[in-house]
Amino acid sequence: MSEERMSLGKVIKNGIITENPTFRLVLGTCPTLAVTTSAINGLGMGAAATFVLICSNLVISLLRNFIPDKVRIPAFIVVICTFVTMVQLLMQAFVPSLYDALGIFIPLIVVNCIILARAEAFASKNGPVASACDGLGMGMGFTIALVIMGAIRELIGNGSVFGMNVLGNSYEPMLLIVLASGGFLSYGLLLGIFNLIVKKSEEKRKRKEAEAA
Amino acid sequence: MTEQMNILLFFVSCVLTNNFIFSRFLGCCPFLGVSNKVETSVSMGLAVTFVMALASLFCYMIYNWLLVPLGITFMSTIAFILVIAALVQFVEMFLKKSSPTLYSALGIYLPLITTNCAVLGVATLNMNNNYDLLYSVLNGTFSALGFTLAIVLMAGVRERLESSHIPECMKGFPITLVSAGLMAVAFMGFSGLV
Amino acid sequence: MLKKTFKRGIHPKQHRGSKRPTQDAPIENYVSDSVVIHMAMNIGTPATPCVKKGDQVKIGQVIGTANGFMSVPVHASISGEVTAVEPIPYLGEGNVTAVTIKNDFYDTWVDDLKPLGSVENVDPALVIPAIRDAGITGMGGASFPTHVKLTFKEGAVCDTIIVNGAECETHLTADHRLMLENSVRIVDGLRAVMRALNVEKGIIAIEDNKPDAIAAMERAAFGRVGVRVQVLKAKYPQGGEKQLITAVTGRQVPAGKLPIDAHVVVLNVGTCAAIADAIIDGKPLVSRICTVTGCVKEPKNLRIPIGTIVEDMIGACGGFSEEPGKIFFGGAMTGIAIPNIQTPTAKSTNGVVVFNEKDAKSLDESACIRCGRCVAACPVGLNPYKIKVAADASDFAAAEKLHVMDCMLCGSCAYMCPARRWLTPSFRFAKDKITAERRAAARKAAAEKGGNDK
Amino acid sequence: MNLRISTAPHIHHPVTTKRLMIYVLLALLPATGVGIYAFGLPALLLIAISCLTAVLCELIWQKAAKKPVRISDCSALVTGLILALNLPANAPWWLAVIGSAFAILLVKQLFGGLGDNFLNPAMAARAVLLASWPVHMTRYVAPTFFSGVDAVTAATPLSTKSAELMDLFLGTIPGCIGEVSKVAILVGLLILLFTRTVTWHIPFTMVASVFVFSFLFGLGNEEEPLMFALYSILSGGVLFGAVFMATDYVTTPMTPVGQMIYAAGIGLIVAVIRNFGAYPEGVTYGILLMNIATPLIDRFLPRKIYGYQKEGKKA
Repeated sequence: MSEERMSLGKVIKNGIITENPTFRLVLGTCPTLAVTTSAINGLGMGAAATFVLICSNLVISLLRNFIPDKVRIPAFIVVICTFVTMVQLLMQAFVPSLYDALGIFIPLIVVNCIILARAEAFASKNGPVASACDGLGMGMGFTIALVIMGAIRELIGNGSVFGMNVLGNSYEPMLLIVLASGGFLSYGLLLGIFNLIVKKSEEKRKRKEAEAA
Repeated sequence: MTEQMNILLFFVSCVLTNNFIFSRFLGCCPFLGVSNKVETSVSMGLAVTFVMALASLFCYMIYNWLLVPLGITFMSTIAFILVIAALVQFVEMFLKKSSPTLYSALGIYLPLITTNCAVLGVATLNMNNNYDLLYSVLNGTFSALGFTLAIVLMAGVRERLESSHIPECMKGFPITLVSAGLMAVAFMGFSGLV
Repeated sequence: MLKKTFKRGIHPKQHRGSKRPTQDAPIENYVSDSVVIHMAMNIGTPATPCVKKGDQVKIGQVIGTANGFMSVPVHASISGEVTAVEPIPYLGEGNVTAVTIKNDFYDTWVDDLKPLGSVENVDPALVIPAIRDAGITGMGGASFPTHVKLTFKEGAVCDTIIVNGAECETHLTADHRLMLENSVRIVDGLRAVMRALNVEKGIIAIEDNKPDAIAAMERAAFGRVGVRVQVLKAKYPQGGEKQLITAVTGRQVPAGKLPIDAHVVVLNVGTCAAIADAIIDGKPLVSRICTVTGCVKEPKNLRIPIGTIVEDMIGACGGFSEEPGKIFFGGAMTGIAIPNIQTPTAKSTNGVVVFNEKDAKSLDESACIRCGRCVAACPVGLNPYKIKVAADASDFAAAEKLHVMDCMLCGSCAYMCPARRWLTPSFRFAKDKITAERRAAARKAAAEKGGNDK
Repeated sequence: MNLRISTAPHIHHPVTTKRLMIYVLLALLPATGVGIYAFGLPALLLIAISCLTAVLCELIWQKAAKKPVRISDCSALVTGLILALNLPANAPWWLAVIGSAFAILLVKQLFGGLGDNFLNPAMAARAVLLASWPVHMTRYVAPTFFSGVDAVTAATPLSTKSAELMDLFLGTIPGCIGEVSKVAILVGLLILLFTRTVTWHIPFTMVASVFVFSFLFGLGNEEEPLMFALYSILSGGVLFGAVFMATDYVTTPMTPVGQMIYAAGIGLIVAVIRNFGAYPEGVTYGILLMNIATPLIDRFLPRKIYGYQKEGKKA
């Protein structure tokens, strides 16, 4: 995967669609399940993770030639941890309500496998610009997935999206969806639907190719 | 009587009512990843229990006896993750030397535990809830037992699902997540026990 | 008397009805125009034919010689001319050589029959060779050479001989009628074996659904040394060797071992009668009793020369009463379906059952609903539903771990299954596969060992 | 002549999956009848809607997934009916629709259809409804037909207690549609036992277990622990659950011993939830939780296999 051949746009697109961390790679499941009770929470979590991803990818890429291979993982963790602590302090100061809502899952961004996985798989092998773009793409993919899930769960479980009442007052929300079990259920179903769409589109493409040939 | 009773209630709370997986979403990655066979899930559960008990202990000590006096509690996340990483390394080395059988059973899971958010999660929870030393360790142990219960039950269910005629697009993670969701519904029955 | 039985098992509903047409029908002798006698009558090596086309043979004449220890000779069952010696396809076992004899209806026996006298006076050392020379194999269906069964390895102890009169299979009444009409001969055969093996206990086991047979056998056993009748509760598969041993003695045959490891030998009632014939009259095994039932006009118990073809037997019973859909040898639980009515009978054919189209309809498998009926039925104590899952996935190693090799293919689980899963066929397939793999592995090991020796 | 070749056995027990389901429906009939009698038209409508949705969902799924359509095996009908009988009579119609659809689509068909679901569909759906719309699911009405009887009951404390038990037994108390009359449920149990659809193991062990644990928990807290235990097994959904829901083949252990462990577990959980938990009733959760444990029970319960026992003893 050389820098020159892979255009930056493609790197970003890769993170959002082809290798969507939530729906394709199924990484970082804990925050996905825990914070998507509303669209705004999903957005907040996604933004925080994106920030950490971009920064840690950038720094790790810059440092990639200085870090000895043996202590690579602990070094990555320290870098990630630094940015997580920064995010934590920033959010505590500027968006305390969101900070409270996300709670323990902000510090837990450290052990979110997406970030370490990108550091290991991409940033440690590519240049700073590409790495930052990868972080942006992955972060956006993660954020979009969280917002979609958050919106769906909020809609069904609360009748609203981004806090705005959508379904009217006569709608009796399905509380379960915003509870713990609803997280698992909606994630599983969304994954299944995503797989189904991918499979169908691949079948279509193959059929088209077959027709063309 | 009351102290024992409190500990019993605390146990019920950690294992059943506030199960790490089914109500707190901590440790989902290994829960989803290492739950296809009952044997491996038991090993994973034991390894996590071991590490979480020790991590609770050490993180408590680091936080209360080092970070708090120095006034650098904002460093807690970094401190905890380093403690956990070191701990896992030590446990691995120690097991390798002292008990090869246990090591061969748990060995491959130990490195995974570093990034298990349940471990960092329990340390952070202990800190946030201001548990004392005893309750920190108990919280670590009992929560890990709850995790073990969840992962072993899940493994049993998944072994059964292997022979089921699940639609193609639902195989793997999706059906596991749906199963976990339904199991979480069942675990809601325990709410309000404590 | 205390009625004994084994654990689990089933009560096929047909237990009550299927035997009714023939259970009161006395044995009739029937001789057909010709017979086809194939050489693979016993488990083990087939016999080698020793007659050729055009030869004149008499009843009891050896037409196939035994091939080693695991083999018994085959005798002509009628007198007449040999019209063919050729391979025929037989019940999915590939081709086997068969001798066709055209009946001259003189019913002449060979001249050199050697009766050994009364079973109580015969020299015990002569009994087992006589059994071998008479070509006797297990008549209950397994066709295991009887002399092999009675020859133990060094150090084996036998303290009980059980005569299997359970006849737990559906439809069949051949053993039942034999016990009624030939009870003394059965006891004679048992006594001969008891004396040959120096065993003091002989038990005739009969299910309680045949009270007349129990009475007849008790009369016949009266005053005979060491012989008694044991009544069993009717249940399937009580006639299975291992189940019978457990029911009668309470012992279990260790897995993968033979009944002798539980110090028991089990003989079918028909086998006992054949042994008595061989000792007292010197006659080899040339005929047997066979129940012909199902969709035939007059269901009967026929005494037939071995090798009689099915078509003739159906004719003797007045022909089909309905368009046949399936015909099988043996009872409905374990019977082997035959491809056409030209199929000849063998020494082990204890019944020919004709099913109409409706009963023969093959059943669609539906999903397992995990009702547990198979588990409750399995006399071995297996988990049939689990084995089925493994077998369906072609995971034979897993099936082996679930003890599929201990399955005896009695069909109880498949009988009970409300989803009509093909349990027994899958298990049969898995067992065959595993046996083949084991053989291949053994051959490979032997070859390597041979290579190393050189 | 065309002879079929097939392997043994050539005969089968007349009971098929479909017939078993019909036996269950038959056994549910008395409870359904009493429910409709007691609660009137709303109950009838709810039952009809629930059954119809269940069957329709099964049909639609099987058509959409291009699977053989097997609605004639009646299993969806059983699920729909059991779910309806577990609803309060005045529950809104859409509750039955969502519940039935959830049970059939998500709990049953998503896992592969009949036999592949690891949770009892009706129970899982009920738990989901209870978590989502707790108000609708716990607002019980008193049976309209029997309301006159209540007024006549005598007043002395002891007779009130016994009258309460009698009310519970006959079904003159508020509750879900199907679980009010214990007499009807016991008739259903007799039908199930008589047709050998179920064995005694699960229903009896479960009721006994609830009785024993309620008695034990009642020892310290209740004046009359025995009365309390008796009250426990007659109130709520214990009997209905023990007879119709805990006995669902698909989600219960295969061996009698396993079934008894399973049923005893349900009893314990029911008693714990009722006495210490937030929910007044624990039957649904007890059954679901033991459903989850079923694969482990089946897996770890040793089987005595013929020919191995003696060796084991020696070793």
